[in-house]
Amino acid sequence: MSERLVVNIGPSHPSTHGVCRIVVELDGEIVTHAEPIIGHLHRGIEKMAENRTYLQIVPLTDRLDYVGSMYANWAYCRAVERLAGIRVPERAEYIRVIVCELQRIASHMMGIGSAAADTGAFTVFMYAFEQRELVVDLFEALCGSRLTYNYVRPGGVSADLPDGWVDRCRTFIKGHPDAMREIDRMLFGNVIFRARTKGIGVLDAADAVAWGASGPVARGSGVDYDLRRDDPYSMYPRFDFTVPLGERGDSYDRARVRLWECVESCRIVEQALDQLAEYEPGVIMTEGLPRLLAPGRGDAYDHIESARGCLGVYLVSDGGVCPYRMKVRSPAFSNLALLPLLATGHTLSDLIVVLGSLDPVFGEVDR
Amino acid sequence: MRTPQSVTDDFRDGVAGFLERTRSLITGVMVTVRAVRRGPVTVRYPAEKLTVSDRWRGPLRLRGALGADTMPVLTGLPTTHNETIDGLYHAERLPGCVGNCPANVDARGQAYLIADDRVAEAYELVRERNIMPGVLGRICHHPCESACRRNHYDEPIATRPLHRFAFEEFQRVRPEKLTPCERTRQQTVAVIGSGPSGMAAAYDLLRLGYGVVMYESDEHPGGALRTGVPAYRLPREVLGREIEDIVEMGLDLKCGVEIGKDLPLGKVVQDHDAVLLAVGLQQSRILPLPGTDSRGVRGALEFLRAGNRTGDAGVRGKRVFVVGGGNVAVDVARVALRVGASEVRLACLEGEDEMPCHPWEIAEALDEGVIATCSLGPDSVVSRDGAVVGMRMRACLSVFDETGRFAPKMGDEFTEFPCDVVVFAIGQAAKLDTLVAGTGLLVSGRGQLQASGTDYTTSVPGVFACGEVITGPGSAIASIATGHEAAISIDRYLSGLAVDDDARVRRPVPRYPHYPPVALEDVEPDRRRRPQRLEPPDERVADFRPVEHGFTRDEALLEAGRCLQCGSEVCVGCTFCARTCPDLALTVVRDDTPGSRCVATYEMDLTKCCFCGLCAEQCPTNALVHTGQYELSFYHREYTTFHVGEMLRSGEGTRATGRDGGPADACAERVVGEEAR
Amino acid sequence: MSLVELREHLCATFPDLCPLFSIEFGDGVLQVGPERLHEAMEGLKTLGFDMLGMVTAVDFGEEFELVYRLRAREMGVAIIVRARLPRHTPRAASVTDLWPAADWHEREVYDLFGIVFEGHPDLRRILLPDDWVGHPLRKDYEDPSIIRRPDYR
Amino acid sequence: MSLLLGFAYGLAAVGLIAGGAVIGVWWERKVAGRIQLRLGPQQLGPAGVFQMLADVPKLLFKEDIVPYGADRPTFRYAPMLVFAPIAASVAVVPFWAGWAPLDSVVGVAFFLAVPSVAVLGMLLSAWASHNTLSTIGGMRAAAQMVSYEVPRTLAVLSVVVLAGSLQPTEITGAWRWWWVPLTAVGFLVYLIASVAEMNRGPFDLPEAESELVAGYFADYSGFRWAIFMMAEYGSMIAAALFGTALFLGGPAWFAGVGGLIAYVGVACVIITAIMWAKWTFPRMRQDHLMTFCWTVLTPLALVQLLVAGAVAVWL
Repeated sequence: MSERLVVNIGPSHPSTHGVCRIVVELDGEIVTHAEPIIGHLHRGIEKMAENRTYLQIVPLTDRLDYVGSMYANWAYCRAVERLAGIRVPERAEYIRVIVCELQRIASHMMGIGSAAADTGAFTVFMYAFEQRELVVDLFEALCGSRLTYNYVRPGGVSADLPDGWVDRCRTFIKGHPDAMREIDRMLFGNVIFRARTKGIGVLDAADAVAWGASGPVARGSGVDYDLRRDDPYSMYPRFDFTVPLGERGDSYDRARVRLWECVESCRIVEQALDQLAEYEPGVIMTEGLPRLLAPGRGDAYDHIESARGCLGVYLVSDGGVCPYRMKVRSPAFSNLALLPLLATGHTLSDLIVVLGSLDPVFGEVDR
Repeated sequence: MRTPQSVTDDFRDGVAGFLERTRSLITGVMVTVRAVRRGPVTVRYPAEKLTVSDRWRGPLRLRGALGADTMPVLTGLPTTHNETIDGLYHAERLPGCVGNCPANVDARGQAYLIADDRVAEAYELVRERNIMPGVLGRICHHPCESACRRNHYDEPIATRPLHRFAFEEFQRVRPEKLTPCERTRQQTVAVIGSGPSGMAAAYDLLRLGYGVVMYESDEHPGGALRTGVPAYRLPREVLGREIEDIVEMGLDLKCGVEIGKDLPLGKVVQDHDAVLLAVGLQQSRILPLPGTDSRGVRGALEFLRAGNRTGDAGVRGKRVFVVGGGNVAVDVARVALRVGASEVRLACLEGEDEMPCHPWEIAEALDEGVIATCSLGPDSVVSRDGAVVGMRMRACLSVFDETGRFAPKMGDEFTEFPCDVVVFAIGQAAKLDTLVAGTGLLVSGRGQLQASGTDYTTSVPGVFACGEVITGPGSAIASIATGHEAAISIDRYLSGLAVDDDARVRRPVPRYPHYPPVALEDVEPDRRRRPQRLEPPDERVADFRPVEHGFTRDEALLEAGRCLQCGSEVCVGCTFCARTCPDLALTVVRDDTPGSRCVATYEMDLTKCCFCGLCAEQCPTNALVHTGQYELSFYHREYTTFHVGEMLRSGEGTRATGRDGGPADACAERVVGEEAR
Repeated sequence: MSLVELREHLCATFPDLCPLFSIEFGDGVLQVGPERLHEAMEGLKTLGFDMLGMVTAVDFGEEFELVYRLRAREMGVAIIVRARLPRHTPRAASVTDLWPAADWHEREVYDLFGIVFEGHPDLRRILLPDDWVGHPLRKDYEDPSIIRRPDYR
Repeated sequence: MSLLLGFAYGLAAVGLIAGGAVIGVWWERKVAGRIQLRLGPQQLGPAGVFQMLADVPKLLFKEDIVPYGADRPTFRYAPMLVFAPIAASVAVVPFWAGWAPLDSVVGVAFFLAVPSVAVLGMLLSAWASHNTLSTIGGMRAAAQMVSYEVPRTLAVLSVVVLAGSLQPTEITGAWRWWWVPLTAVGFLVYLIASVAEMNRGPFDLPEAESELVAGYFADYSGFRWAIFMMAEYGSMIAAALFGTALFLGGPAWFAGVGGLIAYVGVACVIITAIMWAKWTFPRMRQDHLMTFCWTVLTPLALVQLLVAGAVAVWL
């Protein structure tokens, strides 16, 4: 029996994807126990929301998953719309789908890129970030912000697509799959990367379901579950897309599912842009919404498939202009809970790879 | 590129696998080599700079602030006014009140000037478009208020009572006599009819330098304002004062001359360079129902004329039944109460919530004791011995069909209301036959003058027409608007220009959102609209005293100060940005002292700002805008709080280094500037 | 499967849970007492609700309301389970034995509301430091650093 | 006299390594930048060449932080122990045909043995930092450097066998062009093992930035940190120069200055290739690294040695 070494990874560490602290117990280089200590980024967003009007919460939701702000915007707005009984114009729904699929690309680029950087392939990180930049440029043209968009609003979206945006978007989704192929060959085909990720942090399908994993983490384990298809919301029933799945549930599958989801997102965006052309520009907001929403008493839960999985928002209203309680069901929180299960028995280097393949965003984990 | 069924992918076994593994390394090098050959995608910083989108949410700035910048006022000759409005509309700077007013009265400028205690200037500004602010300040149906941006926040600005206040203040400070307009043109124009549209055209033509002669068949000028509008809404001295002002400006008013009877129209056309027919609608329409020939069946206009002129319409102690649900019907009902009717009942086709009259009118009428019965259509007048004894009504199921056209669907239920007088207030028609006799003017089979609804020309060159004779029954301000347009037509005609060509700018007709009602119970009282004080209903029905009291001076100044100055791009310190800010990063305080109104404090704490842009999005004046600045650097933390002066910086360039704005206090700056002068 | 079918299915399998089931805002809702919570959750798991989406709570003054959201992937339906706990004894049975996913979620509810889950293997604070005093999402939580939005509209 | 000369040589070696590191860092940033679709340094001077001139004073003036709980003397002087052997190893590089600063008869053994002392410095600095991550990094460094000594030595031995001498000047003198195809595998093994020796990607496990932050020198700052960087670049320069001389004949191509320029030029190409590999491949894992060393590189080096030995005997 050798002496155990307790290593404290984080809260400020290059590979914790934010501020997470992982207390790792090592036997040599083998992890015998890993415990994520979260909450370093806990800003009390749920408490703050109780003190803000429904519109003022939208910028707060930007700060939940700051890699995929559009998702939190949308999930929150869906909950508000369900609570207040607001019908959203179809054009706005299409725009939401488009921006959220672009956001999926942007977010997965971060996920793949940081998974690559975790294994030392920093160049792939930059290639992925180039693609993310292109998406972020599109978002900047759309809503004037590159990270915290504050774009999806209860009742619609805050601004219509600017002139020429559709063409720019088409150019991007045309070139994106090629860039993905390049990353696929350079990273996922690389012998070192495969050796680093294959068979590391295997999550079987039963565990994935029992632990409430969702998104690419669950799909990497072969759990064929995607809210876009299985609990269809918004305009998703009108699109044709496949849900890529992994077989083994190791870090490689989890990371590569993201890559193919980006390609699928391109397909969805393309279809959405085609269908959007039939709608009259400018109708992006429900007419006649009061400045201060005050839904009646009640509660509502709604969720969407974010880049990280099932992102739900639960709202309770007491009839006032501020929600009585807001709860964010964050996929990253549930997924991160798997880390001790997945990392135990692997080396310290693998722990980082497993964490990278779970792709947590701590703004969302800690809220 | 097809998505595979499964993303799991392995090297092969054995030698093939070894080759694949080796190849994967070479592939990696190939990719990087290709990347190097592709070249960098980043910018070479000093030479190439980032371009930000025009929706960029950078640090904010104010385009202008109350006290530091002057507020735009929409003034000018009648011929250029449309261009001003159109320019503002295309720049998306047209305030809702101005855009929704048919005559584009500058309600925004009025509110600014009144709040600044420059009431006489405000009156003169309003008079340019709304030629009789005192009159319209009492009777206008104020479309400005329904498009008022303030509806979005709490309640609209009381623009109409402010007109009235401006008039009353002007009467206190006015000169004895107004200076007549300078006559610069030789031509003269005859205006037939002294109603609002004729007056508006005459006023504009006088300002343009023409000689104007106005013929009025009645002894007193004013047209429908005098005969139709009851005195409890419009005291006659106000109307007289306003018309006198226009006469003082040079109008040659000839009352008691009925064109067609006393003077043939052909003679008038000969004597003047142009003639404008602004004769209005003089006849009430009466439905061809059984029993309408009985004694006691009256038309609304005749009834109102009698009631307004003599204070007695012959219904003292009688039960009056008013058919119709429009404003005229409500006027008839309320006049009937005042001239002594024992019971007044009003019946209309529409349901209670869709009555065509203005809601405030019917509310006041109901307060006074008028009985409104809705969803009933007239069936027949019940008469005995040639005199009315009742009105038989039929239930009305729906008024409009699916496409929104007027097509009442009647039910089978009948109700009979006993009454002594039935007044039909269902519409008016023009009386043109004596007027047009002996001229080339064409009148359609239905008795309507053939005229253009956009150019106000008739079938005879040099003869124009405006007002309700063209548009049909409408509001006073809409008639005034046609008067302005007709004046432009006449001016173009007399200047030898084509009446209608591309150079003529039309007034844009923007559409405004329907503002949902705002929950007012938690709104601070000082933010709300000043209430109108009314005479108690049971006292005011006894005579024709004015119902509304109007604003006191303090009330008016405060009410005008509520105006958001939409589209002016000058911050008025309305505080709605501070209220919208989720991070409480904004502090806005306004100094409301008349004469030195200013945004006393506008502080933006950038350490709190999350750049969500909600403040700029809802800024009613568009004064608060994002800059394209994306580099922020300060030498001191305290500099991250921007004061008014800093907020008024240019916003050019990419940096906001240190302090590059003006003095912190806009008020102070102005005071210093004045002292220096 | 629609919610009506779910109700039939539920009533057929567990007749005693049937009167507790209702449909609100397009969600199936099961309102149970705290003492029967674990039993009901176990029943729902055997019905096919294999995913525990979230566990949270709402402070309603005198009572806390625990809210669970379960999803049955095969059936394609979701259900919200609510249980009201008295404020003076906020205790409920843990469901970590049924869904390991409840582990962190219950820790979070314990952390922010102070609701004790009996049977939880490792009930500690999760988001807040271990030495934090109070449970911030309770409505009576006071902290001088909280800046209240002025009550303007 | 020889003491003075030795002192001058020492200064020159430090100058060479320091200057090489400054240029190397700039060049690496340019190479990495271009690979990653970036420009790299661009603000100071043409193509940012003066960037490093600005960085050196910055590093000199940075606060020299000694972490709480560190073993102060060891922490302070361990960087010297890393740098000195690597600087010393440059002494036996045959810059000129028939001339090396220290033309020792056991020059090859000197070159292979002396830099290995650096591993002690790494272990000491790791231990002295009082930091678990550093300690793990130090242990990794020790395991890795000790293991990769073996294939590296074996690979060099093939050339030694061919030349029949341990003196680098003699080896370059005996060099024939057909050695290049004959010892190609050996050269590859030498390069890979050297990259592992100098802890560069894809073998940068001891300093694995994403796992161990910076490994054994995670707690160093300012100029002590710069010494580690100089050691890394120095070892890269020395390995490239020495490898070029032994395997490719280096200074033996041309006489005079032309020979030196060609020699240094080829060494620069090899340095660039090493940099390129770092920015192209992911990092390996510790156990994979060891497996690679013992099951791939060592047998390959042995085979190479056998072939070279057979040829030498046949000759």
